[in-house]
Amino acid sequence: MIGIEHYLVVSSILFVMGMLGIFLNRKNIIIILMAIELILLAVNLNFVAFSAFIGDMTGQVFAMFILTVAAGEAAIGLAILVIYFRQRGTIAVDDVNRMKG
Amino acid sequence: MNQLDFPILSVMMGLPMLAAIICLFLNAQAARWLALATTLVLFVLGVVLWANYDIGGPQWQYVERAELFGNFAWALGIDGISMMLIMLTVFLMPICIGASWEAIQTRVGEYMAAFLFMEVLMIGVFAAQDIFLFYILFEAGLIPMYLIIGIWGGANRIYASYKFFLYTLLGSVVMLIAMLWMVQDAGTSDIPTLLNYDFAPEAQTWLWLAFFASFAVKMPMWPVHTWLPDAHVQAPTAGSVILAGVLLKMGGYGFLRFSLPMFPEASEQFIWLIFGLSMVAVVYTSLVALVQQDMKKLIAYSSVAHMAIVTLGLFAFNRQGIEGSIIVMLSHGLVSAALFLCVGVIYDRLHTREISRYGGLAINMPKYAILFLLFTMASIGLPGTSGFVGEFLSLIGLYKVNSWVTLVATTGIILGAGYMLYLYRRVAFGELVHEDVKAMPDLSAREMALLAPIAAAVLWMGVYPESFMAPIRGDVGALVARIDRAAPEGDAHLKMGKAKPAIQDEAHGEAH
Amino acid sequence: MNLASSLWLVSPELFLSVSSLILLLVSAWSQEKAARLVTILSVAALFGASILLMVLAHKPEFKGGAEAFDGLYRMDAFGSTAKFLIYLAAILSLIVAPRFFQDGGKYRSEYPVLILFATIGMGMMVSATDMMTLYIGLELNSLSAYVLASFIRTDIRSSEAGLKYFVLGALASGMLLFGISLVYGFAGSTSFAVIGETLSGDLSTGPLIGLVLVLSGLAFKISAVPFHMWTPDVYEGAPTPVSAFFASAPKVAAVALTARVIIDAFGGQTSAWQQIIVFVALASIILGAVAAIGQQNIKRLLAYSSINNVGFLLIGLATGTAQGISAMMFYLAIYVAMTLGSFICVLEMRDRDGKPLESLASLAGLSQTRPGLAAAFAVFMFSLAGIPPLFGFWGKFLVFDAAVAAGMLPLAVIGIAASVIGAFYYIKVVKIIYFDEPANEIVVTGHKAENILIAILALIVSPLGYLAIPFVAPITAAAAGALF
Amino acid sequence: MNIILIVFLPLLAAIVAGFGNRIIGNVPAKVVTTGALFASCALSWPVFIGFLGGTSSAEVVPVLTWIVSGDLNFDWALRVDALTAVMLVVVTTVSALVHLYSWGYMDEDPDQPRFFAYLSLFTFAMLMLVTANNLVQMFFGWEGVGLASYLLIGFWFKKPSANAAAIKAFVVNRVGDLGFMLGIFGTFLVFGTVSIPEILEAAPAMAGSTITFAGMRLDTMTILCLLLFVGAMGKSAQLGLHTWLPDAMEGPTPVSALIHAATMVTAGVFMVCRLSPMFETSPVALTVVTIVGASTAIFAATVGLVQHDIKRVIAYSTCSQLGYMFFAAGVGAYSAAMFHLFTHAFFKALLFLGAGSVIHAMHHEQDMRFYGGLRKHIPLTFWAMMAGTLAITGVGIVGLGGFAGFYSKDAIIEVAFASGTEVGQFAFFIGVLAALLTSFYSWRLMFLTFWGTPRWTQSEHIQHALHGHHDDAQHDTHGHAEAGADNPPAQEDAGHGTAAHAHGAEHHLPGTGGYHPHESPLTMLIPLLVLATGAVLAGFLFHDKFVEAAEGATFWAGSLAFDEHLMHAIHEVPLWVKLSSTVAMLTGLGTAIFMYFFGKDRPARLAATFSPLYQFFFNKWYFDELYNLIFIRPAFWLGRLFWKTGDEGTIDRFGPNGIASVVASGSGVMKRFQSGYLYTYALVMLLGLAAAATWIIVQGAS
Amino acid sequence: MQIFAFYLFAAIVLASGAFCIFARNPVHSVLWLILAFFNAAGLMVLVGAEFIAALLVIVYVGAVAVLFLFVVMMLDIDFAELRAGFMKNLPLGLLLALVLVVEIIFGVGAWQSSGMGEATAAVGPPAGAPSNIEQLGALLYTKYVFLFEAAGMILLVAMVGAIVLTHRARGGVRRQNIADQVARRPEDSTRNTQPEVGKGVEL
Repeated sequence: MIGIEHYLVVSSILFVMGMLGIFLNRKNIIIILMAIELILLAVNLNFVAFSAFIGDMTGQVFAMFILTVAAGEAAIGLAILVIYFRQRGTIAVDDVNRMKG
Repeated sequence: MNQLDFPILSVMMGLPMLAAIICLFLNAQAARWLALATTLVLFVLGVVLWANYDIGGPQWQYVERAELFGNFAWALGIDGISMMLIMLTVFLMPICIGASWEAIQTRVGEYMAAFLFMEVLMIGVFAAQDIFLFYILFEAGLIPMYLIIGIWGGANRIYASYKFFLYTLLGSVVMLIAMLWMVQDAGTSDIPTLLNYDFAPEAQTWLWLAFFASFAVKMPMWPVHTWLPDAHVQAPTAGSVILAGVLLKMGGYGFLRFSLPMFPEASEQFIWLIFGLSMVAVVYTSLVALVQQDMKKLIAYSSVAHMAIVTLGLFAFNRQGIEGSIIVMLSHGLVSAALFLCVGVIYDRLHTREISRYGGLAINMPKYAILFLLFTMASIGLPGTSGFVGEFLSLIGLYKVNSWVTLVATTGIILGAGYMLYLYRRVAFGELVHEDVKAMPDLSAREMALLAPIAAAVLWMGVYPESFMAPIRGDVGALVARIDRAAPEGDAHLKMGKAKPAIQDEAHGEAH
Repeated sequence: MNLASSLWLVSPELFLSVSSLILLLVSAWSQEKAARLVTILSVAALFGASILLMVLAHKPEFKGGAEAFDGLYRMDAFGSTAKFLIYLAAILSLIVAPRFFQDGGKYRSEYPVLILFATIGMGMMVSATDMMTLYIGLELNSLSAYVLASFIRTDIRSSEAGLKYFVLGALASGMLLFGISLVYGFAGSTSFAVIGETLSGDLSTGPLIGLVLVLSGLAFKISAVPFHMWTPDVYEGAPTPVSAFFASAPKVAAVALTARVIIDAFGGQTSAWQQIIVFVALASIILGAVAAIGQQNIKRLLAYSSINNVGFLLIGLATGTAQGISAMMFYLAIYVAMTLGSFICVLEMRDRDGKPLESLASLAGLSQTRPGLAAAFAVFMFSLAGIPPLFGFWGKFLVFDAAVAAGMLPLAVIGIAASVIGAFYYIKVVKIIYFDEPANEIVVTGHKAENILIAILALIVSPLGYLAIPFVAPITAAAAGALF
Repeated sequence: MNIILIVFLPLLAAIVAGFGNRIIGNVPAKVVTTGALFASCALSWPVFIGFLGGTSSAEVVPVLTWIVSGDLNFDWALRVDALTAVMLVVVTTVSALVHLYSWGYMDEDPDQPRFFAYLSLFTFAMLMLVTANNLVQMFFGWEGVGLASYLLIGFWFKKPSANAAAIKAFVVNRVGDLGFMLGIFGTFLVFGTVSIPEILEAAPAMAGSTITFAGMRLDTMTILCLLLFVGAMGKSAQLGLHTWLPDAMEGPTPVSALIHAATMVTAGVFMVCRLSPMFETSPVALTVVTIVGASTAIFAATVGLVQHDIKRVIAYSTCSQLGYMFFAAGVGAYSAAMFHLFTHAFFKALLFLGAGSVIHAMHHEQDMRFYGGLRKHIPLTFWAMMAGTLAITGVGIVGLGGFAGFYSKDAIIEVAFASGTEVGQFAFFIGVLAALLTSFYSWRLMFLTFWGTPRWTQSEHIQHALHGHHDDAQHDTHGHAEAGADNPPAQEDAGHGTAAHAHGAEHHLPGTGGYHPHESPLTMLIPLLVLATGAVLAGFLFHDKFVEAAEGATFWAGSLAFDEHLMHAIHEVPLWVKLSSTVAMLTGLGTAIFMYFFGKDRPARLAATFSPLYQFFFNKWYFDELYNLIFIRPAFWLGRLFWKTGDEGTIDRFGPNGIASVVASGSGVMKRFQSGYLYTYALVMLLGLAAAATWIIVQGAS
Repeated sequence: MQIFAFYLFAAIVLASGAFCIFARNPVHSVLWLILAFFNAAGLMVLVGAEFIAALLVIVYVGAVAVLFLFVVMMLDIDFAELRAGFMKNLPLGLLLALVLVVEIIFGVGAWQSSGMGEATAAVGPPAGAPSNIEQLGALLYTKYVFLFEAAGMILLVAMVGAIVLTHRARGGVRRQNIADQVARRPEDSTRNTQPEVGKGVEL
């Protein structure tokens, strides 16, 4: 029998991996967006697992909302990325530093 | 309500506030006249205040109280000490306006507004009976002074204004925390009530330190005095006058009103600190004053030394010391103000404060030389001038507590004579070597009108200080009674000898 | 709790939703031409929502607060107060917007609609009593905000601001969600009340880590250190009215939301979050103050100023007492006035070509070229610095009073001492305005609406503001009371 | 109330003359002040005579409340008793005469009203001092005379040396005042009052008590008396605090006569006498007084031996005489001290005014090396000076009588012997030795000035006068007299050599350079005459009243501690003691004659032989150099150190500026952290998260 | 069986997640992401959340991932230029991540002991209970209806936002205006000219 800890460990690792993806990545902002999706996936996994192990549907409802929001987020993120690319001609993470200090 | 049946203190705060706002919208000349008129009216009101003050009457007079919100009240009221300081304020304000009459040519309306606003705050600080009201007014003074130094100040005004603002702000913010704690502990923000509230001794320590941080900077005490020379040097003449004349007194007033009566035990506990710093201040700043090349800086440093006498007297815990300190505050308010005016007079003519640029002024400016001499002597503490009365009383009070400290503090009278006379010599004596100095005219009627009243007050206070001491007597008495339980034992330990002086005693005495 | 009463309780949000949908249609129909009209209608809608809010708040049956949708949503004095502030802030950022965008010909009617959407989201945030409502509200607000930040799509800085805001915001909401999931897992519910009941006493590390994650996510929203990094960049890059909006409304929402989460859901875990909040508060105060010193861009400076002020707000929150929350709410109200005033002043900074100026240097000598604006700016700066007698002092006074009352003396002392560092850069602005020689870069544009707004806000934060205390204090007290 | 008039008339006059200055003009100012002084004087003498005749008794006239602070309260009040009366006549008489004298002496000065105002102001302050009924009023007078002295020394304020001297006088006096003030403080602490009569009454009871002062356990009365005595030392220029007095000669000569000879400098003596019952309670203090007095007497005399400047010689002489007064007081003979004070006032004022007359005649040349042979040119001055010299050297015959100094000085010397203590013996010997030296330098002065051949040509002042550089505005001694003082010893009495060289000059009287000194105007001569009378007669007339055991006790009537036994013991001293001072005087005279009449190079040779000693004396025992080295230069050095290294280098650097730069660099660090890169931002967020999580786990674990 | 499936899915999820992040080519990353989603859906099925799993596949793989792919292709990034270097504080980052992982795992490891675990012994829907999708639906349209609508609003915002940001009116685009076309009269579009001889027609 797989205990919930297993799920939680998987989602934890996935979560942290998503974070790593955000701040280790220097190549491409799209990768960062994907990393965000990974984080959300980890969260969903968590919710579903908890929901199942507790026997409470709230978690799954929450996961559904997260999915919805994630979709919206992806749309907006990509839209911003597109206009940024139009202005700047690049989406390399290293180049996104017009403003600093 | 009070003996006048109208809220005179509120009027004294409201009037200049109103005038300040109007000034903002007036042209230069109108602003000058309005400011002068307002300050004169306030002076008259101050005289009314004094004339109707019931010496020996209730401790708090002219009390007004309007509950605002929470434990916050528009509570005003004065005792004798406050009244004398208010008098000092309203006395100096017209002089400040007069001193700026010609020296200030830019943004006159704003300038006058800033000064009038200052006046509101100063009167308020001395009249506030609500501890938070006090704090607000105490702190608010930073804004106009910051602007006065920064806009109308000298070459290095930016640095000076920053230093002034941040130094004093840093000093006083912690006091706010202490006040909050006190009010929570005592359940009231009413100063007269707090004056008689006994805080736990352990708490007193911290509260005292918090208040000390604020007042020590404001005084200023060594080593947190370094803002003062800069601020003074850069401020316009009237700014220096009000800074030295009144603002520094807020520190002393704070010690008097808060630190001592509210935390007697802690005050006793920290006597060593006060004494130590003050002793250093007397010697240190006097020596520094000796080598200054800039007149205002010299007077600024001398202020530090004088203020050290104030703290010493206050923490003597006895009547002479405290009354003396109050008189020193009043006297220094007059004398240093006058000295700054004296500097201003010649600064207006030559636009430099460099001492070496002057010399021989006694030749072409005899009236100026006389008045300057009078104020120099008053600063030195010549008997017959106000400076002496205060210094003498503070030190005599201090001696009851500690002779060592008195010994060191009294060296201040030597050093004070040294640097002030050295200044006077370089400015007024000697030959007229500079052509431009030769061309300087003597005091104008306006300048005479500024300096003469101060001179009169200085002599009055020196010859018949009773006028100034009578109103404060009862309040000092109350204070002394309050702090008596913590009063330190003197270090004299007088022990009566045998009826006939024994030979051993003499030998003993000689051995030392 | 039937559906009708629930709907009645969420009527401000409903009203705004319907309005925004209609306005969206209007704007879609009429392209750019109706932008002004849409703006005015949006303002009207927000006014309408405010009135609904007041009506609700004064309905006797909802006096003590009422729950809607099975405890997902709660209408109470706390939420209403926060919402009222949010609406006000939104109204102001709407009023000043058209001129800003129009000068560049970039104003579009989606702007007011997005503001409305964001406002709905914020309304949900402050009324949320369930993690799910919280999340939906937050995201509704955030998504609108991302778009708003990059609203001038032809401006590289605007799009960069949007990008940064988005990426970091998504990361933060990831943290928040993960935290919520942990809390849910350990409490078995997403309702604050249930969480509060379940998670009491000694906790295992799981929910505590969940708590930390939730707090981190919220800290991002209120731009508290160390989750503040986006703030300067976004405030600088975003269009100025948007920056003004970001600095005011969402901050109110997020702070209020945080307060509710902390008190309602984690009220039993004071020891766990208190020290974190204390640390975050102090770090925000100090960092906000120190980092602002070297700034040359006024919007960036105001961003750091907002970080700094958030620190003070959090002091009120850290106490965890009704007094602290009440102080925090009051501070928020004053803060909104101060910060909006400052931003509108920045909006007034135009050069001869009508291009917005943002550098501190261009403020030089403003007091001689535009004395009124200069005075207002100085008032805002001194007020932000918390110098009495300006009203900004009162906010600080209240939070420190609360901190002292809660026995958090070291916090109070360090916090207030650090405020002096903050004063440094505020008075530096005043110095530039008053002491420096005029740069004559800023020309008189004399936009009546802006001038009136500046005047009103300046009067509010001037000492006259104290007159409002007797009216505002009971409201904030009631608001805080609603949480306990 | 006469006393009020006596005291306040001069003040009034000073105000009128001072503030009226240019408005009322020279003559009215002079008339007002001089008139006021003569009026005061005229009112004072009856008071004195009243006490002499025993018809008056002590009284206190209150004027105004001054300070009331708890148990410390005192008024402005004027006390008149025998002691005061003595001082009153001394002060008003000398002052009135000096005022008159100044008409002539200051005739050419453009700033006369100011001068007269200062003089009157001084007189007022001095009168306040002597009439003080409490220590604080005495201190008021004390400082008031200090102020007047400062103003008068610096009267020619364009002269740097005068300014320096003025400041020096004030500051050195302040050192003394420090002691005085501490003394007052201590007195108040011990007795709870500053009223002099109350203190004196309570003092005996305090004898033997102990007190802690500055961490030391001391006999109460000793420390109080010593502190007060420090004040007296400052004012009376006693050894250690004497350095200002010679420099004070920068002031106009009438000032020197009035302030620095007759009145102000004796304030210290007056104070000791006034407080004599207090001093009586402390043998240690008295011993100190005696030793200091005796040391000063001998020290000043040695320095006086070798000075060139005529006023400086007299100044050191004053110093020395003050020493006499102190050791008289120290051995308990306060009346003798007062007596000497009284006679000294006459003859020393006379000497100064005479010297002033000489200076006036010699066109403001003060260096005796450029005098000589003046006897015939200014005979009246000469005779007046002669009277003064005879008085100061104490010429007289034991048992028959003599000049004023003979009575007073001999009384002191004898009483010192008679006191029977070891210190008394010491003082006695010193006194005799000093008398010898006094005689020598006084006669040296006379011989150099009035005898011999003129040596005027070398004087710049004379040259000025001759060549028309007649600078009316400023009668300053342009530096060269100063420079002369610093010259090597070989030039000692260089005038002799000059005289020898000028021997061949035939067209004028040798050495005169054609300059004709003229006798001073009448306004100057009348005071000389009056004072000469005093110098001749004062001793004889008042000796009995002042110092005779029985009469003295009646006269003083308790206003000072009068030890009848001691005063009686004077008559018991052996004859050799009585003669010793006369012998000393004659020896001094003989030596002076030997040195300055025969063998003109003797002084120079002597100086060369004892070069180190001569140098030592000539440079005033190097006191100025020493003080410069240990006080003044360190003060400036420390001031600069504190300012630059302390205030700017430490407090500001590590305080405000330090904090500012720390904050600024912190700002820089934060700006660098705010790199603009997304990954940095994310990293910081993650760091925060990790830190919080770690903290909470650690906290949960503990 | 279940255990095997779990480990398989878990391993693939983690591995594809890692590849997604570390792949040099963004297109590959998207593909790895899709794989991760599939396997995550698998994990969800294992605990009985079929509807969510399906949704994941539909929404993510069907829409989001494709959107990603679309943008990646559209932006036409020069992959060669993309720097592949990791930041210099990689060790710090990894350490941090490790710490965080350990902490979170440490935290969630306490779940069993927290009392929550005993509430349900068995995973998955009890027999006879309504299906997963039914339960969800029941909740969604009753208790969570408000949030459901709000979620719709979020999607609307996303849509509006995407349009506002990326939509641009291109110059030179001809639009059909029916009203204009209908209202067109011959006289508007034709004109009669009388060219002079030899001048011809201007074209």
